[in-house]
Amino acid sequence: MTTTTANTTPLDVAAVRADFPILSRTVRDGKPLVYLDSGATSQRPVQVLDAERRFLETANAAVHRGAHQLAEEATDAYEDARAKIADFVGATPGELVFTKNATEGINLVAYAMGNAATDPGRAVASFAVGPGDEIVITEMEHHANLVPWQQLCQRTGATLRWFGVTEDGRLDLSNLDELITERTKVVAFAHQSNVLGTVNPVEPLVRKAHEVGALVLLDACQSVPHFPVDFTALGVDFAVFSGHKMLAPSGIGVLYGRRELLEAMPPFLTGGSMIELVRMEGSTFAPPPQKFEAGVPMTSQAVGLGAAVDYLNAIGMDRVAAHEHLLAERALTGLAEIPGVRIIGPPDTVDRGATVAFVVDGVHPHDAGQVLDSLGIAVRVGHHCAWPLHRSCGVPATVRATFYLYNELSEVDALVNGVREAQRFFGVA
Amino acid sequence: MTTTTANTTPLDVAAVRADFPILSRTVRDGKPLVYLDSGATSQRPVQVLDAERRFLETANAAVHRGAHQLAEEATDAYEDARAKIADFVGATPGELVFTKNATEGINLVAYAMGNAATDPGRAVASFAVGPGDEIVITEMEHHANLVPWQQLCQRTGATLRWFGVTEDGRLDLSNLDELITERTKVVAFAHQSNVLGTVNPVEPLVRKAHEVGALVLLDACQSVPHFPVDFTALGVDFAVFSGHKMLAPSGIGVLYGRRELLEAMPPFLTGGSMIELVRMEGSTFAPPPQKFEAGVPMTSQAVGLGAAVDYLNAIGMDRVAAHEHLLAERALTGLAEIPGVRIIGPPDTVDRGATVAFVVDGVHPHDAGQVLDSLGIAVRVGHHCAWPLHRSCGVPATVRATFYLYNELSEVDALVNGVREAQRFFGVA
Amino acid sequence: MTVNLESMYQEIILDHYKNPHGRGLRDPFDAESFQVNPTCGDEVTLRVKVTDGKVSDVSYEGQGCSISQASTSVLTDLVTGHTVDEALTTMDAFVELMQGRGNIEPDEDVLEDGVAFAGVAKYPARVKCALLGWMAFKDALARTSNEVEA
Amino acid sequence: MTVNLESMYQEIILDHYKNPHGRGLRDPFDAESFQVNPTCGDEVTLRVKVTDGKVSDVSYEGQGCSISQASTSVLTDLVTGHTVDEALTTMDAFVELMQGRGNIEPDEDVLEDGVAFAGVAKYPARVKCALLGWMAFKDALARTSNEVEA
Ligand SMILES: Cc1ncc(COP(=O)(O)O)c(C=O)c1O
Ligand SMILES: Cc1ncc(COP(=O)(O)O)c(C=O)c1O
Repeated sequence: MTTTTANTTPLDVAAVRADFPILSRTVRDGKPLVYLDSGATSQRPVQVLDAERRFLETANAAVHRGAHQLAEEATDAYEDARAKIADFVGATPGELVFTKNATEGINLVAYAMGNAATDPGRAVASFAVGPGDEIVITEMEHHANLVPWQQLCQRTGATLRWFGVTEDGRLDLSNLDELITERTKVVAFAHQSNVLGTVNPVEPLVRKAHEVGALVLLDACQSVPHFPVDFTALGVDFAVFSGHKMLAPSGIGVLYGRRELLEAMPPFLTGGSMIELVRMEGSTFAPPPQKFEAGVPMTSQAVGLGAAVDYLNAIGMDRVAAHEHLLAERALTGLAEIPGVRIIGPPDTVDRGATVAFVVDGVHPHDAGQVLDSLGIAVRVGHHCAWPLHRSCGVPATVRATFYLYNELSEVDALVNGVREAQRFFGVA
Repeated sequence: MTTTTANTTPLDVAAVRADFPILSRTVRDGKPLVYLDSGATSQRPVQVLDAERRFLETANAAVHRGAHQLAEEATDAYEDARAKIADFVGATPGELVFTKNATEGINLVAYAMGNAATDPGRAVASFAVGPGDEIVITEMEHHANLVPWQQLCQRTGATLRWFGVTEDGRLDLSNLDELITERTKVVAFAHQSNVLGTVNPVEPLVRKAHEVGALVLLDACQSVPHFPVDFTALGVDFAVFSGHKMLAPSGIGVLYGRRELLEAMPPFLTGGSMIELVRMEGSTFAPPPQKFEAGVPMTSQAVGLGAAVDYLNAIGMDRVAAHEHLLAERALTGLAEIPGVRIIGPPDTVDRGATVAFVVDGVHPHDAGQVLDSLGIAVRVGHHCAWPLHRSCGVPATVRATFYLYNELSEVDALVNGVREAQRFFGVA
Repeated sequence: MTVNLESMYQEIILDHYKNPHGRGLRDPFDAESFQVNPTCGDEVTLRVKVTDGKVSDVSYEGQGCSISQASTSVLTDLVTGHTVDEALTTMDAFVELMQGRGNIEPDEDVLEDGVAFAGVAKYPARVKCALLGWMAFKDALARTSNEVEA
Repeated sequence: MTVNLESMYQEIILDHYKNPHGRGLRDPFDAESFQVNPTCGDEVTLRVKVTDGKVSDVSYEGQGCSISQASTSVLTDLVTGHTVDEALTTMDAFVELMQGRGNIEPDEDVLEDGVAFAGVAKYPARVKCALLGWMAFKDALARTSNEVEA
């Protein structure tokens, strides 16, 4: 994401910050909050909070189940949100399934593929997974895009394979033709790493996967919130992202699937609202997306995610990306100047987001994080649900700062100063 | 639920109603809203809306993942809510898993049992399901407690069996010893039917199931919101309910499981926060409840559910039940007086909640519902996700009115008058 | 009784509901379709007979609300005796009307009694009722032509 | 530097972190335990030798933050040379302190250098760090007695 600010007016960060009530609170004995953990979860603007509350105070009802006026209004609000969100990622509403988070979306695909083996319906052959079949992921995946595939392999006898990571934190595609073969059923990978910040090249992976008839699942958790993404243009088969990382409520995520795949894929969670006909002896199912939305859904949360999309659209995703680019640049430069600090991930801003992980010689990440916390700076420490990646980078844990549209350049400086403070406190500088 | 008002002061309905902003809105050209669809989803008091908003404006962060102050506060709020909710249903916090709704909870158990067959861990024999094994449900189940078991049987080769329903809307337990046998792995049934209102006898089913070594899953969606329920005292192995039916946000449900069962049961959804150790080659998992909560959870929604429990506790579940008893009595009496109206379910209030389904001779439920809607009365029409039950009752659909603590006796009268109006409109009275 | 109730339940609809046209399943037929509304359980079984490119008979049986029953009755009037192309054009016009949320002005020349359903289009939950018979007709017609082609 | 930082990182803790006591895995031993903190990946391998009902040696190896390393160092001081029962009593006191959210007054006679961790108890996310070595000790000790019993 090498978007430049050349042809857009820069983001008015002060105006943005005023929309986020939590950013004006203090922590640890009166320190202003410096929130650099949006990669874990973002904060919510009043526009999103108000949209959800307005819905709950005026139109709340069970959607797709009632015929009274509230039920109509609730259903409209829910489906309008779906249409808006679909548009945001270059998809049509029928290609968007609401899940509780991205993790459920990936599990949905993995389980549905496992279910294809016993499905009496018209499951397409490409779904059924068994011994001899292979699932290909990468070593930089979040556990959410790793463990479900391990489990699918365990249940079905398929084999898990993976791309490695280069020294400078890029995907090592040198063995592309060895890894993606006629045996490959799915290629699943992160659009942007939640640790390295690396933005992975989608095109060569999609091309190769489709060449051998494999499906591609894109983990877009760290891309959709941060730069313009169009799933149709990218040509992926499935994609997932979470609302809570893009200013929206927790408890809602999205699975995108190409329409014909969602049509053919067997269901995952079953129950109310996803059926066509139910008899004690057996049931048939509704068309997608309903087929994959069992039970009373996350109604107000969908409305909130719709409002978050409105908010981001009003600012413009190009502008968000450009602002984050500046923040990443400042952080990479500032941290690189500190002796004993090592960036885990690409050192420059080429194809890279504003996620900056690092280690400090002689100061354990937990301890560095504690010093930063005492200064009011919220970062995340640990393996960030990417344990194998940390092992491959030769570190048990890292400190990770993640930036979003509401972060200021001065907050980057606070981080850099805080790291120096941690070195002083632990006597390594 | 034959609680009487003898030793409790009656509910102050007017005071309760003042807490629910949506109840003061009007529908269909200025008619006051008469909301009789709480069985589908309930409305939310300001106390719940405010608790969620307060959390989001002050303490929002990813729980169980961060070490900074916000993460601490968010984790505390999330776990305090779990403890409060556990207490509300006679359980300990470690026995409570947060899901997105009750439907996910039932699917979780059904899938985990299916997974037990290939789990390399210490899955207890009672979980693994295969050919020759039987799952026993009832004909009055909501699709959520029916389709997941059909699907489990389809995946594993097990057989689904079910209890029938008597003419007066009770569970027909006459063939208890034939249905629950040494082959039975699970007995799953609704505590209170979402159509008939019948409260089913838990004790004989638990006793018989445990005699043969089967597990019991209680669908408590329509009981926990309406009367005091203690899962430990009931002796069930698993139970589920949904937040949105008990004044809490949508997007959150609860699975209760006896501690040793949750310990032994293989995971379902996998990903971040539910792991112990992750390597590319394989993973191990955290103890329950974390083992079953993959990904960033429904944090603010859990806080909202905790606030809903506070709200219900402050009023007292005995009082809620007593109030609903009065409403049910008035509705059953009022409707029984109308010629051509037939109650589907027990005609009296013995072991019966305030869920009243009925048909009107000569007026299709959809049309009756439309007339009621035009009068501002929101009821549900259709099969209410219990299609087999409707078939067994010989009706394609019913009109269903469901009452909650915020409903007034005058609203019951409005319903009764509305039904007469529908008869007039369609020329059958 | 309220204004909006009358806007939905036009006299024409109630008439068709009470005295449905062409009801009952008849032989001969070229194709049959069974459709169900999963939210309420309403169902219809509908048969189509095509002779020389014309819809020569539509017969049906089913259970459902006034809207679904009346709209199927209107359907038989609108398509019987017309060419398959004309019937499809009428169907498109009816579907468009129903999905128009009450913002579409129906053409009485094309839809005849069908214009009475304009008020139903304002009630999204009832649109499926009004379309149930039409979906069965569409499906049955598709099966006819499949058989012709085969 | 801030007040609350000093309340967590007492001098005693930093001393143990920089100069850990009893570090390194030694033979002979009766049981070994490997423990990991799943949120940060910190790990410890700890061995226990019991002789005549007394904890005669505790040796360990691991990687982790100052809190986890220092508390394991303090552990070896507190339990080595004591009877198994005394060691378990000390462990219980330490665990209680750590889970007390900063509301428990530690008994210096029992916990000695361990009282320095009172400040850590106010940081729930760090409590697991402070308990990592102790969980390994508890687990190893349980394995010892299993072996004795077996
Ligand atoms: C008895 C019963 N079981 C299960 C459910 C499913 O609940 P949810 O849709 O919240 O998962 C419901 C409500 O819809 C219900 O009434
Ligand atoms: C790259 C990536 N994938 C998947 C996830 C999982 O998202 P969630 O926990 O919302 O399901 C995350 C965030 O935690 C992530 O950063």
